Amino acid sequence: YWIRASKDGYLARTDEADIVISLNPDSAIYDYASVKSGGAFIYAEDLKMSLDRKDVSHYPIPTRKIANALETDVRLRSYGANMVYVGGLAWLLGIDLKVIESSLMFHFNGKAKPVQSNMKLVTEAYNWAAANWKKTDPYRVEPMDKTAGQIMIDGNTASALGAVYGGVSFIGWYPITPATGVADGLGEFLPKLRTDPETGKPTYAIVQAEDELAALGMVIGAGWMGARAMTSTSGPGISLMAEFTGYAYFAEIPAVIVDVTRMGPSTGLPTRVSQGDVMKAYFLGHGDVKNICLLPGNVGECFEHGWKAFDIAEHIQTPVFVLSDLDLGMNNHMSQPFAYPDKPMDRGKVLSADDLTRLKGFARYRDVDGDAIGWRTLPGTDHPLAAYFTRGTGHNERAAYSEKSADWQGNLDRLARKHETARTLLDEVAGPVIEQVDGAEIAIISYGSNDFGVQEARARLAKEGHKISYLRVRALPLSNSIKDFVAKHKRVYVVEMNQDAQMRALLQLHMPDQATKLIAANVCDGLPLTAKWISGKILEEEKKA
Amino acid sequence: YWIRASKDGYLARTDEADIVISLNPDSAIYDYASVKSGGAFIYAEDLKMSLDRKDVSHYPIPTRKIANALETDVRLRSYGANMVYVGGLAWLLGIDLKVIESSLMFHFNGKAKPVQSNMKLVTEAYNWAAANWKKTDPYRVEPMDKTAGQIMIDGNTASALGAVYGGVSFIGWYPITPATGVADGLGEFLPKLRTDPETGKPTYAIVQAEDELAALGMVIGAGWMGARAMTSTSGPGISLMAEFTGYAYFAEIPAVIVDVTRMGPSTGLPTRVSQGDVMKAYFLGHGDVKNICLLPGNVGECFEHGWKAFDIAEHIQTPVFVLSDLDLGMNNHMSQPFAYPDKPMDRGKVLSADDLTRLKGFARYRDVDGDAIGWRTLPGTDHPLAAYFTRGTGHNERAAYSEKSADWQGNLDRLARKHETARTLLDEVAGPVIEQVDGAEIAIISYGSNDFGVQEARARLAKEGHKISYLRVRALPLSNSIKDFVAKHKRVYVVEMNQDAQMRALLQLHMPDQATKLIAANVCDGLPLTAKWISGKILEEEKKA
Amino acid sequence: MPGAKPGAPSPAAAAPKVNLIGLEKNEYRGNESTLCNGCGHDSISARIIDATYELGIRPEQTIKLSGIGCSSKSPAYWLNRSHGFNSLHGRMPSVATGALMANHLLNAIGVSGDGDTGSIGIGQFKHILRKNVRMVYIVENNGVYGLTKGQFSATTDKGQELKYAGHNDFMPIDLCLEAIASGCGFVARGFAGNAKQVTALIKAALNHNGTALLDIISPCVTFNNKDDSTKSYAWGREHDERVNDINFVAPYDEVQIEDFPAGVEKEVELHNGAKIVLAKTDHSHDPTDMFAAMRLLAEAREKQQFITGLIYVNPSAPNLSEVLNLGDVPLARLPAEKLRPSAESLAKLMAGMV
Amino acid sequence: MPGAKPGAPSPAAAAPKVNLIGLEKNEYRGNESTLCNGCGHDSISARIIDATYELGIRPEQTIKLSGIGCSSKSPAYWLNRSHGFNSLHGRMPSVATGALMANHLLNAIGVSGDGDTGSIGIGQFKHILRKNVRMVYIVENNGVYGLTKGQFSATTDKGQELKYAGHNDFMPIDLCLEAIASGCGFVARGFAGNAKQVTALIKAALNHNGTALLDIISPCVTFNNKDDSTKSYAWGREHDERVNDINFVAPYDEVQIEDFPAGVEKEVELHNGAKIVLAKTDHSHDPTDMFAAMRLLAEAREKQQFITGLIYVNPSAPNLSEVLNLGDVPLARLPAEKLRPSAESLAKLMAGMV
Ligand SMILES: Cc1ncc(C[n+]2csc(CCOP(=O)(O)OP(=O)(O)O)c2C)c(N)n1
Ligand SMILES: Cc1ncc(C[n+]2csc(CCOP(=O)(O)OP(=O)(O)O)c2C)c(N)n1
Ligand code: SF4
Ligand code: SF4
Ligand SMILES: [Mg+2]
Ligand SMILES: [Mg+2]
Repeated sequence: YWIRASKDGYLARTDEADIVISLNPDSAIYDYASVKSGGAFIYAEDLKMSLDRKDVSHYPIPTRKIANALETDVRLRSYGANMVYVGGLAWLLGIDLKVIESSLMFHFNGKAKPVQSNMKLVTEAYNWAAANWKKTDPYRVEPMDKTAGQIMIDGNTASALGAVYGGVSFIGWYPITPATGVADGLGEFLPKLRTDPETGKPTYAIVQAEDELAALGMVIGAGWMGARAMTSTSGPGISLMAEFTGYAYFAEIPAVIVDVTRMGPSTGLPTRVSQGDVMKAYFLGHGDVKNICLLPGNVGECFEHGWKAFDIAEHIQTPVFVLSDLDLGMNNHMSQPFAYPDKPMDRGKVLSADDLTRLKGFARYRDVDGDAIGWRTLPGTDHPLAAYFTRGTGHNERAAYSEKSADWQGNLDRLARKHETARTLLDEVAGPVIEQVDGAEIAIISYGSNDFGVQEARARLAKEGHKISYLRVRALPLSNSIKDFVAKHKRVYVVEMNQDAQMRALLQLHMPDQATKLIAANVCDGLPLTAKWISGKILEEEKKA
Repeated sequence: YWIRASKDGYLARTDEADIVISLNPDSAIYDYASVKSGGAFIYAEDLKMSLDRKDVSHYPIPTRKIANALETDVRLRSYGANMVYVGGLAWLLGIDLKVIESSLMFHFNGKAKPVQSNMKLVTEAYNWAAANWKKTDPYRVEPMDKTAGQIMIDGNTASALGAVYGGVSFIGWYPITPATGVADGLGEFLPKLRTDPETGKPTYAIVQAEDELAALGMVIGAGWMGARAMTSTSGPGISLMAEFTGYAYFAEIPAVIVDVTRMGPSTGLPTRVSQGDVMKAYFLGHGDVKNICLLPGNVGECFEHGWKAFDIAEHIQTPVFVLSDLDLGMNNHMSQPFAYPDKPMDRGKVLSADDLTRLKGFARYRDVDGDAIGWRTLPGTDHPLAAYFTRGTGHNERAAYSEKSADWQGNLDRLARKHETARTLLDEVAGPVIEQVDGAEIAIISYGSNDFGVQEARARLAKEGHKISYLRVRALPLSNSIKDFVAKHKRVYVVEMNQDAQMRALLQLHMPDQATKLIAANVCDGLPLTAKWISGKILEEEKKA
Repeated sequence: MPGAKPGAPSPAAAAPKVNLIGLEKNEYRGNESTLCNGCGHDSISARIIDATYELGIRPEQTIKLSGIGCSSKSPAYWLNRSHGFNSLHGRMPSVATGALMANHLLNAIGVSGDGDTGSIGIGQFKHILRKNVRMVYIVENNGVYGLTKGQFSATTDKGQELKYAGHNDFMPIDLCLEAIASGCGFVARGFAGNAKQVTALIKAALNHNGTALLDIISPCVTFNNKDDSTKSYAWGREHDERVNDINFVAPYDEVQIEDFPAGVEKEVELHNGAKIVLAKTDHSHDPTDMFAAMRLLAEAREKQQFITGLIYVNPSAPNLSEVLNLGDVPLARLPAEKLRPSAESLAKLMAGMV
Repeated sequence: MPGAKPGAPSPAAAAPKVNLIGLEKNEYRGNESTLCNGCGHDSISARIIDATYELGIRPEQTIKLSGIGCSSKSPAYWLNRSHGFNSLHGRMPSVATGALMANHLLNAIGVSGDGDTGSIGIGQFKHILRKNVRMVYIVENNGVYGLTKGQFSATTDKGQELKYAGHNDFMPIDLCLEAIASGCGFVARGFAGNAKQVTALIKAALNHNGTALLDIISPCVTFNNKDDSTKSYAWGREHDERVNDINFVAPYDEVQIEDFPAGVEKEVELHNGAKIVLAKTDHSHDPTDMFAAMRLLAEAREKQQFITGLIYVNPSAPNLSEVLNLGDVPLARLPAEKLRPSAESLAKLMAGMV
């Protein structure tokens, strides 16, 4: 477990650690090696291994002794050990014990008893360290206002909260690491925030499905009925949702699918991060299917995309993927408090019984408004002309089965125009974040949680005098403004965490005339990108240029 | 149902018909309209509709009367009607009744009774036509030697036969139009050709699975065990096979998947053709997966790829898709008799018990030969060191679970190199078919059954003085020779039957530096491409150029 | 009556020109069927029209769902005024679950086939029964894959020969037995050719407060009508052994009652006060006895016998929307202010996370 | 003995240093388990080692398969000399089917979980049983999703509370009942804590000529070990109501017999001449009576009771490789000349198509 503390506010993973606390003897050797030169290594005094690094400060502590002495409940002793390290670290870095007490207060939301018993351990260890350690490392922490008013939260919880404020009312899901936290978050917040005060009844339904096929099937059924419905999953679930995704795309049914990406192919590494689904989700489903994808880059956007996804899905009448990732989703990140939705809900084009009386009927798939989006009716609408027959087979404008070439081609052409409507809409609600640097010949395009590493890498490179513009993609289909951005630069590095440079491929297809400008800067080793790797990669490529 | 007869041997669909026989009153109006000017329309004399075209020869015939008079069995009367038209057509085109009798003989494989009763009808109708019709159209047929020695067969049967001669021994499948014919063909030929003469036992097993997930799961289990295993399916099945495909790619297990492409997205049009799966099959599976695909262009290649697919799958240790299509698969086509496999079976890298003794063990995923393909052992190999643990999770060279970044990245890098090994192998066994025309500025790249239309279109255009080279892709990953071909031309039209110009996209990713040369010439209306459309499309684009 | 197109007159055509809610029978019809003449599925479509018309079901408050197959095409042939959802092969149950949680006040009629439910769909079938979603689930069971032209399904008789598929070596699964094992509270079997019984079963099913399974033997005249098939008309007529005669009594609809056969013994009350009256035959079967029901089915399967009627009923189990404690306003109809919590609530949450 | 790592000594450790085929017990072990201390799955792994060692199973002629889950990880902890296939979540049955048709002479032990088999995998589970593929199918049933940290599975008790998942409102599915409904010919239930019984059941299962289902209650000490859970050790010990004591008698292996308990009543002969001897308890259950078995299970489920032992057995049904009439050489081992027909045969075919 890594914590990044930087007075400049960088949040990316680093390749080496300043201070390492060795909790698990099995991995102690690796932990020891990961301490950067000049760093500190804290460990249990009975740890058996050679500790011969001269460039590291060593801080042994009798963890077990202290813990077992104070912690009577055996099952809790391992937790006790953690508290011992907290105490030691507090002394080492000069953290006021009051600060620790208050954060324990928050952790055990106010329960006095556990706070006390834990503080006993912390204090004991603090005193022991004070008595026995000699500080030889340079590190200390100071309270700073930089993070004042900021919140700590993981992306899965943020995604769940976003959905709650997006008015989600049906969740069909199936457990899978690292996405389970999204459903857990919904299960935690919906009862609190979405129980109807008047009736005391829930304004939502959560159903754990038997698998991912069923989960998305339920979501599509609910979306068809007019509820805001979502599911959350990861790689293997995405594969299993391929058939239903194509159905929802073709029958034009809103659905939200949060994919907390883990390392694939196949079962891959459920506890490691990657961005290996970005092209796969975009093209998911046999035949000519292209799906909208949102690409949150931080927990704030996990929340924001959490509610926006429903507006987009209902407006465009299609499935919307939100591609979070394991690092963003499962780890805690610091963020400005989330902003309340700045727009009322967009429920899309839905005809009421009165509309139908006025219009004397409707054609489900007719482009009456020129945006290629048809009007739909919800089942249960009390009008003899409300009904239509939803199907995954070829259909005409009135949703009747048709094998006529003109009907088929016409329908696909409209869907293509609808994709353009989506492109425009996404420019407004999730357009690229562009930092154009004057006189910059080179640029970075990236997306998702790579932002942490890219930000820091650009700062490093800027220090070394490299001018580098930056565009962060936040949605698929890709914005046309990206073409202009690329046009302004000679070489554009597409930074991503996958093996096949999937975003680079999508960008090349988006601008064939600039395809050769787009240089892949991708790695796929299961770990979040570090500033060191990104800047190194770019400098290496620049030498070739 | 369309039949193309051309003395130049063209086989593509045409937009208009020379002679139309109206069988189904419901569609009579369309049938009538589809007769080309100067053509002929044959119909039942009691057909109720206005037949006022002056540019068409009309041939009414008392179908029902003749049929019912002779055909006593009510259930067979509708068949009887068909025979009446055969008789009439025979007179009209001057076909010798003996020819018809012999083909009936073939159809009812030699059963005298049905042949007689059918010939009664044919003759009766022939005579009636002779007595009542006056020939006003130009058409006649003559026996020619052009097709001498050629066979008539549909692509699904050809694919099945290919698999039989490829030594397929396990089939796990699930019914779906238009792929069912492949399994039917296997069910017909395997008992005849693959029953062990010594034991009288089958050398194969066919299992109808409960769905496509299970079908591919069975195939992978059998392939892992060392049997040549295959399945056949179409669009929806491809979506359902996504997860297992990724597994087989990552665990490196041979499998053959015949996708007889129909019109998607979703359930789409099960009875219409498309090439909408080509990019989808190549990228099938979440994460960084890329699959080998074969693209037969005629029934001869359906047979050829039918057996080669197994050599490739076992050599590369990966799933191999054979992308046939509805037109190729379900309709009868003329072809040279199939050539017997010119190579012995390639069973790939398999270690025996003796090998293991000699080598003192092995590492399943180690690249010992520099081609990135590891050696495998088959379950049941009698050696204490034979076993390894197959998994879809991250693994090291010895197939043990590993979360180490180096193991993961190293494995994916090897898989990428293996993909290059496949590219080279495919160049040998299914390389592109190139017709380089001297001085040609423009070229066509196409694949699959489009070949019929492209051939004819090129002939037309050549007549009009257009020099056009032609490259037919026969496999993915794409051959590097395609880059050279494109380099030799100014504009290259990628002709295909789908909405998103999927092959064009794959080609652009294959050669970013030439991406803008590749012009999409795609249509997606469910019908096979006609020479008229292709040449029209190219001329239209050329005007813009 | 086999082969009758849904439009054609039916035994209940004697009913008044308009029904309880003032609709004519025409308003319950659908498009003209495109199935083969004589297909059992068309008879069932006609019975669905009869039952919904006679019960005075409101078409606009009813949804129809299906999977993929000839059977699954049939919802286009009835209730044109109801929204329809022709889903994916074997996946109707999940779509129905989501749809009916989003609006739990609607009636739902799902139609599937033996392949759609017994082969690819057995998982979703078992799990929707376990969740007990309130709907009528009709399996139009012909023991064959009709739409794909005659392969074996999971309900094909052991030993059966089919023109293309050859010889079937596997025991058929019994969808009614499967339903009971999964805790389904309304399990019945019918024969498409028996109009009176099928109509009565559909009516009763429409009033069940959970998933009601109707396994209706529905001969495929094109690919599976050999007389030795238990799914053929011939077999059906000869071997139709009714375990009970069922009459449905809607509380608000006395006029529609046909008078009871002699010797009424069992009356089952449904959640809404409606009653099913069962007149036992000599088979004397108690449909509230789960073990009796299982035994009846298991024995029948061994003997390749053909049992019709209401086989098991348990009206008491709560359905999924009750388990989820859903309110009077369907989720799909909640106004924005019920869906999006206040800005204050968010501010408070954020403060707690600082 | 709960928590025992597979390596640890077991009740049968008294057996001779080498077994019938001259292998030591070590040669049946696997990697060190990475599961939680006390996980029931580890006890079952130890029992698999005991049973295969005592029977003298040849590891190289055995394959081990699994889906995804903590349970499905366990094949790495035994029989390191057997090929293993850790497949996809819920899909082990299809892989096993293909593998065992490609080589029907091998022994196969499949391990799955209640989520892997009862939720996502119920369809493949039902269909492999129907096809009757010769293998031992062990469900390590803890009534929870262990690997994903404690969600409800389809076998979770109704009304059970779990730390994260909350309250379960659904009836558990009974995998033994499901197996019987699907025609499985060997259906048994065990409790991971009962070493003697589990070992005996595995031995018997290994000799069954079709799919043998072992539903073994295997407590998850981390996410589902509340004493009120029927899948907990506490419950298991108190409520373990054995329907019969089972002893397996390998025909070639008399030495291994433990002497029979008094009052032997039923002897079931397996295809290979091996016998299972059943000593009835007061429950007096006849495992060859399908209806008795179904009733026993249905009643037990109602009462949330806990029945262990051999519940149903029918050794006679042919397995899939027999139905497919496979020969003595496995398909995977046929030489090229058996696989590719002659050039003449093709020429003849082509001539016929001209
Ligand atoms: C995923 C998928 N696989 C296969 C098919 C092809 N298919 C369509 S209907 C059908 C079976 C229909 O049989 P059944 O459910 O019994 O319906 P019936 O036609 O007999 O009424 C199949 C296999 C499909 N549409 N989708
Ligand atoms: C397609 C897919 N969906 C979800 C998951 C995540 N997952 C892994 S194991 C598991 C459930 C395991 O439960 P069970 O089968 O009971 O095994 P246990 O861990 O309890 O032994 C799930 C949902 C997955 N690996 N693949
Ligand atoms: S094929 Fe069979 S099931 Fe399909 S419509 Fe015809 S009769 Fe009915
Ligand atoms: S979580 Fe439960 S099932 Fe998984 S290893 Fe731990 S105790 Fe066993
Ligand atoms: Mg059927
Ligand atoms: Mg479990």
